[in-house]
Amino acid sequence: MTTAAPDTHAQKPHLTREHLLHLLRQMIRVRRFEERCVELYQQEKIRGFLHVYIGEEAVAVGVLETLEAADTVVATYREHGHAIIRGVPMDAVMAEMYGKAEGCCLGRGGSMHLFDAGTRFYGGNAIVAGGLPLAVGLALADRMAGRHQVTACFFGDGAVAEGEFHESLNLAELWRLPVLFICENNLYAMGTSLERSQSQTDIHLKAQSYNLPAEVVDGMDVVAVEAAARRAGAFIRSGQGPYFLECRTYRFRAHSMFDPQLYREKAEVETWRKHDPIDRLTSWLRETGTLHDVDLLAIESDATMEVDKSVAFAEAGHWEPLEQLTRHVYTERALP
Amino acid sequence: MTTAAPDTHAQKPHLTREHLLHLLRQMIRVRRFEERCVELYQQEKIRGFLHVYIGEEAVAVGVLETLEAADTVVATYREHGHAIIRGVPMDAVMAEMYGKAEGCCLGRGGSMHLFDAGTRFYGGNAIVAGGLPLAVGLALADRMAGRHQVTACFFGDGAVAEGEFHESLNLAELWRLPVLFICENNLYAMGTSLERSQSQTDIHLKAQSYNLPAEVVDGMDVVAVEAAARRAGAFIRSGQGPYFLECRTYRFRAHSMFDPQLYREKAEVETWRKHDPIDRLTSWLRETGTLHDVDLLAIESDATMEVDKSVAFAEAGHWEPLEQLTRHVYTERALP
Amino acid sequence: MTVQTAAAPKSGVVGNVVQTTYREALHDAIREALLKDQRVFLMGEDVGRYGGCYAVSRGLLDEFGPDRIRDTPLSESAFVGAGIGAALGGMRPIVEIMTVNFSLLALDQIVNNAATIRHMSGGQFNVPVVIRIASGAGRQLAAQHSHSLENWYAHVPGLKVVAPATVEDARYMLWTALEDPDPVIIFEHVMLYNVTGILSADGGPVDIGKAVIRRPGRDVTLIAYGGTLGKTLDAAETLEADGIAAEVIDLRSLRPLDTGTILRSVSRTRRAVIVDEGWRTGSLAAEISAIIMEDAFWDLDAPVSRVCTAEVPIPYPRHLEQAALPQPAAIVAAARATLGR
Amino acid sequence: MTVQTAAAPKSGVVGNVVQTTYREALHDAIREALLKDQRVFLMGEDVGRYGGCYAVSRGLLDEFGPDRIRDTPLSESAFVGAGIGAALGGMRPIVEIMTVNFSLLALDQIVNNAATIRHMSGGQFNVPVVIRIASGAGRQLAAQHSHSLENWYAHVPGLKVVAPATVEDARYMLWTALEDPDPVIIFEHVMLYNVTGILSADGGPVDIGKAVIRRPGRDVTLIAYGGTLGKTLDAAETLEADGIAAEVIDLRSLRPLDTGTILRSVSRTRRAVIVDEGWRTGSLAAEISAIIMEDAFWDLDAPVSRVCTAEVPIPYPRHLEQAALPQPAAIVAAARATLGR
Ligand SMILES: Cc1ncc(C[n+]2csc(CCOP(=O)(O)OP(=O)(O)O)c2C)c(N)n1
Ligand SMILES: Cc1ncc(C[n+]2csc(CCOP(=O)(O)OP(=O)(O)O)c2C)c(N)n1
Ligand SMILES: [Mg+2]
Ligand SMILES: [Mg+2]
Repeated sequence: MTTAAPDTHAQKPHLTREHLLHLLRQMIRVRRFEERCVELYQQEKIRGFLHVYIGEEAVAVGVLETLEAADTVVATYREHGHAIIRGVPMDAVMAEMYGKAEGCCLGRGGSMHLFDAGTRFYGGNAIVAGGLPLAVGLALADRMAGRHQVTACFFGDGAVAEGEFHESLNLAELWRLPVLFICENNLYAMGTSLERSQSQTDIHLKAQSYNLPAEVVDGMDVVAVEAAARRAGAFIRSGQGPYFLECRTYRFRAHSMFDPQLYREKAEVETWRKHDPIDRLTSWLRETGTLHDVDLLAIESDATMEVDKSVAFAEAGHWEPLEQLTRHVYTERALP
Repeated sequence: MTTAAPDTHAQKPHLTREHLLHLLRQMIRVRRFEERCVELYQQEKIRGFLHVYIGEEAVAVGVLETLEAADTVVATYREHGHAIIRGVPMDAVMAEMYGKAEGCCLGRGGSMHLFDAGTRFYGGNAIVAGGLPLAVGLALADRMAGRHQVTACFFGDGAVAEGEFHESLNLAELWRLPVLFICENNLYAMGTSLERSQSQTDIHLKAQSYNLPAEVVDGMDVVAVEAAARRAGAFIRSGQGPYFLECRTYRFRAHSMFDPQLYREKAEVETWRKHDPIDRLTSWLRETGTLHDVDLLAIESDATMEVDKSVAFAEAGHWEPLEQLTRHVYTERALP
Repeated sequence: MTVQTAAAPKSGVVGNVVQTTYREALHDAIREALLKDQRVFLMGEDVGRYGGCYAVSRGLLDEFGPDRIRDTPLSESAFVGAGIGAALGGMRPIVEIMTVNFSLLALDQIVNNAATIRHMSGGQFNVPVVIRIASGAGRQLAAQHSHSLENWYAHVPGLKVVAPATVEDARYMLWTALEDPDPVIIFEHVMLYNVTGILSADGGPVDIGKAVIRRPGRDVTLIAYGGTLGKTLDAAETLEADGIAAEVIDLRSLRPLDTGTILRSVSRTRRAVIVDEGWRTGSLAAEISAIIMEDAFWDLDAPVSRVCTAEVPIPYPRHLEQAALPQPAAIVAAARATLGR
Repeated sequence: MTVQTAAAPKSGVVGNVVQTTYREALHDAIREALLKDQRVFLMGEDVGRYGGCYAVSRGLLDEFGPDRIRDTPLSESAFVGAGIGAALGGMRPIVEIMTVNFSLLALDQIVNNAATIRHMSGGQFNVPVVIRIASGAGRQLAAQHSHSLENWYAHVPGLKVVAPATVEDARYMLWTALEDPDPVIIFEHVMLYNVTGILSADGGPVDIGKAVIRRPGRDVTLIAYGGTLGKTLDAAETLEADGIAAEVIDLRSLRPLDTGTILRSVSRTRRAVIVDEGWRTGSLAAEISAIIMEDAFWDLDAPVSRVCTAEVPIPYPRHLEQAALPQPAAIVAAARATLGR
């Protein structure tokens, strides 16, 4: 059941030139940021686990484009893109990758745990599927408080096998909570391909078994993702309950910096690279004469400058003093 | 998808008079046993939680009738009937209810934890849905050892909401393991009705979303249950993987001895009582002239005698000595 | 057994007293919170129509409706996680987990999310959720329904853990817990629900971080909490008959531990026995023994000893169950042993 | 850091030695088990095609095929439960849980089933499953991937828990664990995988129930296990330079604890420091301190002390992470303090 929500204006993406260039710019910002992160990892400036989103940017960009300021985001450990697109300043994200006190979490979280109160960005979660119950609860709070907001919850295809996925989808639909579930189906959970992890590989069909509207989208097409997210958002905001998007995508890089990628063929990766969401939008915009070399040059140089600046910011940042080690475990209360 | 397995002889219940009377006898044995348990609970001979199966006997009797000695059973805390029908001696079950050393688990388990190695009865599990992963593993062991056996796993409608249900169904179908899942859908999980616990109340549809064959059966009709279980068994034994039966049934009594039943109407209970599986089979057999008063009298008096004998056995049993308190935590190994 | 409720540290106690049960005290506390603060709601399995597994919330559904008395499916991970999420979203959820064994299904949410989000976010987000968990043995519920895992929770930075042992604490700890900006776990021992006690009808919120001396004494310090407090007071009475004046400390807060109260008492009595229904190895009692070792070693006249549960999954038959659990006789014997009698 | 492998108690050690890593030692142990016993199989997330999250099982899929090197979906509860079920069904599964934090999702199966079935069934069924869990901090993986919850598992009757700290134990504990009729949890500290050590190439199965003295000494007993053994040996060397002869005990088995070895050593040295990467409150170190309190109190010349992890979810930046963890300098200081220096 691919429930088509009523075709109101709000749901139509605004395919103006300006908007399309904006989408492109957003994807490129994330791409350049993460490419730099990989370099910085090799230089040992960034440590721990680093999971990049390269190849999947259209999903976060398309979905987050449709959110409002009062909406909520819950993401995974592969969430740099989500944070940046949601509006967390790139400087603060990069400083967090370094573990500096200027980071969006004072450096305490690192790559897998980006949080930002200002943009209602509730993490960053390194437990696969661990964010789903949180998203259900955040949406429950909105519902009980009478706020008509969306909680957008991102997770991977691997998360679908977890019990928390099942329990959360059921609860969200049972209580008709305003959650937008976005499955970033990149066909692999680390080295485990979808057909080795799911008896039903069409994830949106699985979602439909909870009775919620679910559809599959080409996750390499940012415009398609945005359109689907608008449909979903309209449905959710109208109070009808949760909505599920399966975005078919692919990660071009290794799962993390430790992954030798023994489990997939180079050729498969190459095939998917042909669907690079950035190239695809770029070509289309060029073909339609919407994008000119100078536009792209400007976008690219802006992105590079922004990334450079974030690196400089992170480099200039300082380490939290050791004396503060045990802070932020409990709320420090002002004496009454 | 209600997959109809090929209609071989093995799948047809043998509707001989003898067989039908046998089914009736089995249901009556369980009923009388549990009615006595309720009395014994009131006399404080049985303690802890006591969950009776009164009203649901057709499910266990119909399914277990189709199993072979080498098959495996995994059940819940509402499992007296399953144990008795599977062949655990009623004496040993009653002694276990008393907590006596002559019980099938030396009295250590009690009502919720009946186990029996001789009949491959792997419990008795007081964690809702906790038996499902075990059943998957037992079936995996059979598969890996090349044994073509069935693991029958019973659980309630409440268990369907648990993550362990989801993970287990997926794993069983993904690996095509020989598990027979039997959902005893009695419409309530304690005081929570199905529509307040599931966004999709047709449980077999939910099961189908894992791609395994699933069907719904009238769980108050022992013959229908047996027929369905035979179809399921044939499918599983042919190596095609798991099978799911949703048996629609009803518990006539409270959830446990502590339950004031605030959550359902007396009228609802009365309506369901009209479908009592024992009365139903009895009437049908009478109508077709298969059952005469003397037969029923014999069955009833045999059952009463067996129950009486089990009570006498339990009463005569002894308490395990206190010195043995910490036994059976680890395997005691003979010195080499 | 009637647990005497000595004065718990709290503000604004005046006026008349009533006799009540631990169950009613919890009920009244939840009801008061629901009345006081619109952000408060109760969520868990069978809290509504069934009236609560231990009948604590009976009647509340009628008064507050299904939105605020929220029956959940059997999905411990999701509804506890949803409680954490709702707390992040500005609500003040009271989440009930029927029995501590089932909380194992929700531990990922509690340990990996509730306890860490404040820290991981560099202090941006806090999680004001209250989780009520029934625990303990004594009802012959056997190996899968009788655990005491308070010590596991008390191990985790980011959580606070309390164990009301008296009707007073059952009545007044909840509100303090709800006012706490961080996650608070409340352990209710299943044998306490029917216990009666005296309650000041107009008590105010209590301090949940402090231990309290339920019975003063000078010869030996007996340290207990939750379900073992009553047995420990019984033991103290037996000891008194023998001329041994035992001081009884009710820990009340299991994380943070009120080490000051413990150490001051032990430094006076020079002897201690810790009574804990957890299995002995790795018990909370071990932590308290280690703390006394570290900070009051030179004051001790005898080794600190522990009375804990035998290392066996709780057996069903009453005689074995009772033999597995800490009992007054064992407490008395341990206390005597510290005095060489 | 190269951990010296002093003689572990085992049978049949003869012949030549090889240099190897902890990772290779584990790999070889698994491979040997798969070759020896057809009932053995390895199951877990990414153990096959990916080669294991920490590359322990790389190559095994090619050799043994997908039936015996079994990649699972992300379903910790189901695949751990399936391991328990398969063990009940006669197999000898080795289940791998990538990181101890994820084991929270499987705790219901481990605690409510694996640890209890033998008891609940009155001894009819036993559960010969082996569960390997990576644990510990040091790789800057932050608050959700750095726990040390060995003490939780060590609390549970029905489980056995071991922590190989040397390549020798990594190589030879597995087979003993597989021969054990009861569930055995093996903790592998993530910082050990790359550690190299010397191994007797033809060692036999080791006794997994015994602690071992990795370094003899007479002045103070340092007690460690798993990831803290190396740091403790480093501390002992520093102490030696100052003329303090520290005895270092490697617990090896966390449940049951080899209290005999601990008590004999402490009775000789009269001082003890316990080093444990768990958070201090409710740590395994607390249990050991309590045991020494109970059984060697009169032999002590100073209070037993603990060097544990600070009470904070592990922070990401290296300097804070390292500050949170037990370090040789803190061990040295604690040991000195017991000697009043
Ligand atoms: C509960 C849990 N189990 C295992 C892991 C280890 N792990 C981290 S990411 C990952 C793969 C997740 O795949 P998917 O959900 O598809 O997301 P993707 O990485 O493809 O974006 C695994 C197994 C984890 N973090 N949490
Ligand atoms: C994990 C878990 N959560 C809660 C409980 C408490 N409990 C015991 S039985 C039950 C209801 C189960 O309902 P269902 O699965 O439909 O089985 P039924 O009792 O109807 O046969 C509940 C909530 C439990 N035993 N285990
Ligand atoms: Mg994926
Ligand atoms: Mg039911």
